[in-house]
Amino acid sequence: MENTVFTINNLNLYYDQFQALYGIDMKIKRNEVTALIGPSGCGKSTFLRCLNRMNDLIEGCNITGEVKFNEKDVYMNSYDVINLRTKVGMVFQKPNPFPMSIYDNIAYGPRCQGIKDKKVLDDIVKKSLTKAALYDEVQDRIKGSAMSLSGGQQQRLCIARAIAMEPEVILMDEPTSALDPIATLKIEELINDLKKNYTIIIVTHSMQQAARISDKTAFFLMGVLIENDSTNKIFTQPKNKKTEDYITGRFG
Amino acid sequence: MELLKKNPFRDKFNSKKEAIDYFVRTFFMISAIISSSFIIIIVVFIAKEGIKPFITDNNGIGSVNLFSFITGKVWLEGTAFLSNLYGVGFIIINTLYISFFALLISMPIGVLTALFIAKIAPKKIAEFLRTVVELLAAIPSIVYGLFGSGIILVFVYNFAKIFGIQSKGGNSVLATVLVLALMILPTITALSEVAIRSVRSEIEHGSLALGATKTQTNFKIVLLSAKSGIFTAAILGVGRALGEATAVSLVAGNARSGPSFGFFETTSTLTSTMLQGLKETVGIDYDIRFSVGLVLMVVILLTNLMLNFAKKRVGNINVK
Amino acid sequence: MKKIWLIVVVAIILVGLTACNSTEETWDSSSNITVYTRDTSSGTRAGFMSGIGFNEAKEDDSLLVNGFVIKDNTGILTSMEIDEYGIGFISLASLNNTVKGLNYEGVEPTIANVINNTYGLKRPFNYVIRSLDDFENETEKGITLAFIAFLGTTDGLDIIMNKGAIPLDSTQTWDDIKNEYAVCNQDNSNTTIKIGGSDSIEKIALALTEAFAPKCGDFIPEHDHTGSSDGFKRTQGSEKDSDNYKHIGFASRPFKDSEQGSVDTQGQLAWDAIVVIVHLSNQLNNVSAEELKKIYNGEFLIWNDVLD
Amino acid sequence: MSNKRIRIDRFYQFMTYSAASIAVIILSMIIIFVISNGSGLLNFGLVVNDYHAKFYNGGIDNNITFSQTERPESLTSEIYYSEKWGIGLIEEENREGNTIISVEYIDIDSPLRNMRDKNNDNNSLSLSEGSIVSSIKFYDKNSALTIHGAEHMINELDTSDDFREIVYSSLGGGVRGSIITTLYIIGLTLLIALPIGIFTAIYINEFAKKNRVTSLIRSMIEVLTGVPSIIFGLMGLAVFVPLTVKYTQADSANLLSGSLTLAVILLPIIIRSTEESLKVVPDDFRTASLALGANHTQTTFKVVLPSALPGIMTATLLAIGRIIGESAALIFAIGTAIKDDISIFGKSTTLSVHIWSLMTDEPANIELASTIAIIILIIVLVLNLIVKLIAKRFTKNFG
Repeated sequence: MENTVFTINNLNLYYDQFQALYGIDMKIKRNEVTALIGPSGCGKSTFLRCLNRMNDLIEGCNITGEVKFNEKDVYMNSYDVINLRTKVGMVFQKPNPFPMSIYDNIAYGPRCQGIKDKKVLDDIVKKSLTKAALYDEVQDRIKGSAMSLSGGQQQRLCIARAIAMEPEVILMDEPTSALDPIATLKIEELINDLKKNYTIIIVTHSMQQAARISDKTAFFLMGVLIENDSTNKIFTQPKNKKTEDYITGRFG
Repeated sequence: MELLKKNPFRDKFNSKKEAIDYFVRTFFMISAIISSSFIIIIVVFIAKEGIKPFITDNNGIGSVNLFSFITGKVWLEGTAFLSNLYGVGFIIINTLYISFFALLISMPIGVLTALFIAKIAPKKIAEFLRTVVELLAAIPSIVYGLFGSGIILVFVYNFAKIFGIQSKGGNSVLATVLVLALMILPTITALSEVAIRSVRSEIEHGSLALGATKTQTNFKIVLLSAKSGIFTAAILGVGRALGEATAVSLVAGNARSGPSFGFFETTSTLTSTMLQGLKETVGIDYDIRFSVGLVLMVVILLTNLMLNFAKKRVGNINVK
Repeated sequence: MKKIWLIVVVAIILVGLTACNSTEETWDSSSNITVYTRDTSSGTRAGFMSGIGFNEAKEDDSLLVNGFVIKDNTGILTSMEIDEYGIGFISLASLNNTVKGLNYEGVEPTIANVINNTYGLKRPFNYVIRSLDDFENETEKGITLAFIAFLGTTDGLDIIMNKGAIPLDSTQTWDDIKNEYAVCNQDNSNTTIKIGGSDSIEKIALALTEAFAPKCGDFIPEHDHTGSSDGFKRTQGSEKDSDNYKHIGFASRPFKDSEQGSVDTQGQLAWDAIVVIVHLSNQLNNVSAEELKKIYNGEFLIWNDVLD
Repeated sequence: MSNKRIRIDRFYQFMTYSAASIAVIILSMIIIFVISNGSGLLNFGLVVNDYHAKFYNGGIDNNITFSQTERPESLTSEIYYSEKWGIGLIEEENREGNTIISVEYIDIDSPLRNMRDKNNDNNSLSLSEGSIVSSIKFYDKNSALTIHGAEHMINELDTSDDFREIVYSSLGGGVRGSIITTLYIIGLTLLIALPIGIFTAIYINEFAKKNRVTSLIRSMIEVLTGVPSIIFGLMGLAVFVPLTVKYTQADSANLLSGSLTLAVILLPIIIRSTEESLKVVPDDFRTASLALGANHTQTTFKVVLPSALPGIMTATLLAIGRIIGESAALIFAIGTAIKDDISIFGKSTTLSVHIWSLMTDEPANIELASTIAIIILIIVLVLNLIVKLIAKRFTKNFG
């Protein structure tokens, strides 16, 4: 299997007149955790949303350049965006479980794909919940409302929901920013577990978090990719002055 | 919201802000009490008039038997002003039957139209449709009645003919259902649209990110998340259907016995019965119409309770 | 749920298609008669039922044939445009060429025939005023009395006739008697006279007051017509001192026993003829009281019963 | 995407589109119905004219000079002309759909230009073009009436040398009074119902504890939604009419009592929609505001309320619709007296009660009723645009 999942070439993104991303070139490797860091408004979330074309939903959003997923440009006209999103899952900043049962939340994605067999679904739900380290906590109320879970549980449910689709990549947009430290820790442990099987791209505000969980780190500033290297390098010997300023806390 | 709770009954306020808070809250509470007290005034007023036929001897005619009134299959056995043999059992069933079908037609059309306006249509078309719906909400019910007797009756009459049925000039359950469905459509659409529009976009994005199509998201997630508001729309819609009189009396045929289940039979509703001749009658024949009003209030109350119960169930427990 | 939606959508489309295809058929005399009537509180109904000798059914629906339809005046008229096999009755003033008005006992329903008393199906239009002691002041009383007198003059009759009702007979003109009503020579533009009662008479009453106001010091007529029963109720009955009291009330039916005031406060101003109507394609041209009674009580169920 | 999924997707899409188009089709059918019935009568005069026609009674003296003017060429063949009196009459239809005879031409020398006012000896009257002649009364023969037609009236005039009285009037049937009343009532009712309704919604949603009393209040308001309007009307008659008579200068049912009644009808609608939109405002906003030291009141007015504005706007629009469309309640709470001079403390009718009274006539005037329905639609449309414009301003200010 090819080792590079995403190849981004000269990606520019505009909201109407405003340019949010400038000529991004980047490669993302399989089964690695890539952290995207940078100050607020630097374009890291926008960049993340380019990878599963969630920016399509924003009016007036224009994109030039290439985003190749498994060697195919996802912005080609003929590209099946629905298929892309099943292969590239996403977890959002705020836990956003659907107002239905835990079971239905997880079965939602597979059902949308047309899977109806109860046994298959049961299996998927159990597997996903186990992978998301949630099964033990919720197994006795799996038919209960997802809204009754705690924030951390909800976020893990959202991860389980994404896993249920058996994606290759999971995009995480500041998944722990709305959670307390204990819940955050659990998610981080989970991410460490998951990277064996999945490629994870995570946007985070916390440099400690990036340092703890990621293999690669990319630093964004004002819509420009300043530096992209292994996490160790970025945090110990950054090549760029701006990166150094940022990680040493001189701004941002 | 628990954060906001504070004890209002303190001996003195710690600051001016708290004092203002206290007074504003009291003022708002008074508003709420005023709003809710009207139902008491109405119930007392209707009950006072409506109970009369059952507890007085109605100037020698004799008191109306409550049980046979509630279960009766004929509106009035005998001569008005001289008989006490009133019955509304069949009218209650007719009313519920008609309202159910009106809702059955209106809900899907209204909700889907609301979905179209809120999520699918381009902005300009959405704005246009919204205005159309608001306009229709303002058309007096008598004009709907006019439309009903001018267009829907003809349509139902010819429609029945296709099946070889000779309907009563179109005056029928079907015509009434159609007119009511039309009348509650704007209400349902407008309120559902508000509910759908206020579904958080994160939830929608969550669904899209899972590889659901836009349509799947709209049907499985958006409608589901808006269900509380949609139920509210249904409750208001049913309320209007149950309470509508003028238009109904123009197309129902005002059957005096029943119940009528056939789609081409004439029928009658509680309101149309109540309104019929209200201004022309005196004595028991006048008072009994308030008893009908009382029955109507009870029916509406029970329907509301049922729908609210359903709404709570739907709101709490998993639904597919 | 989804399936129900689908069914509804398909049904509506189907219905829409089929409605376009319906064709006019010839009139079939073996069809059932659909009976239309006003409700029991209607003056027209009372006039009709007593006219055809079916007095018991004036206020009793349970004597009528099964499956009758209750509608108002306009409703019956428009229904008879649609329903080929219906029969109903309306006020002569409402008759137009969209329906067929039947001869009654061989007499054509025209104003002339009502006036010469050959057309028998009719009802009275009555008025009632407050008891003479109940007026708040002399001006109101004077104008009210003058108005009642005006109703009986040829000038009043002309207006009644213009509005399609059938006036009583008179030879006096307003000019002949106006000197008896001195109140009309003063300026009455601050006096409001409240008029109510039957809404069938509203148009006539409105025309009468509009024409009479300039003749009587430009008093202000306030019309609030809510039904025949309110005619008596709000002038001499239970609501005569309420906020809705009236100076003059009208009733489109005879006053009931419970609605009798003193003689000088009540009277008739006109007749209204009642016409039996059917669909234009109906073969029937003439109908008798007896036949009508049999139609309405259910002895005649199909049109052949009447035609034979 | 699999073919099956695409098919299912298409099916759902089709349903949405067809539902929306069905809604649009039936709704536009109603509008087309109203317009096709009523557009014939729609003109500027209808909107500005009085409802009540002004009547005149003209008489002539014995020694008059007749006009004896030849028929002017300009008169079309439908006009009946009398050389002797110099007058041309035509049959037209008035707003009630009845035939009327109106003066199409009157000669400068016509004796009818200089008549005695029978109601005021000091006055003289001049018949003018556009007046409606309802009858001409003679001394020695039957009166010539509208129902006999214009030709008959001219013939009768030609064969007479004098007459006792000519009754003519302005064209009545205008709806100016009803339009003004409607606007008054909309204003008054919103003034009463909006604050109470919005405050109640805020109280229930923001201030009240979640206890039995609150849920009782809520369900009491909910039940109010189902009460048929005719019962509201009867309540208005029993409660608000005596109340307003006692404390204001009104002497019977009046606009104020009607507005109060309507306000009660609107309360549940306003409360419901406002509540729905309050629920949508995220709790974070409230907490954030409170955390900044704002008190509960400030939070409510500065943060919660502006976010709920769109919902309140929908509520207002629905409310306006309901006010304009309501007739059953108002028939009892104000009455059906159609007036030209409007006072808050007097009776008069809104447009929909005007329609109601046209429809209960025998025969009913469907055409004019539809015309008024068009006027209602136009008013609603204009108010709709105004409210939306105001709301836009508001949301801009609040960002």
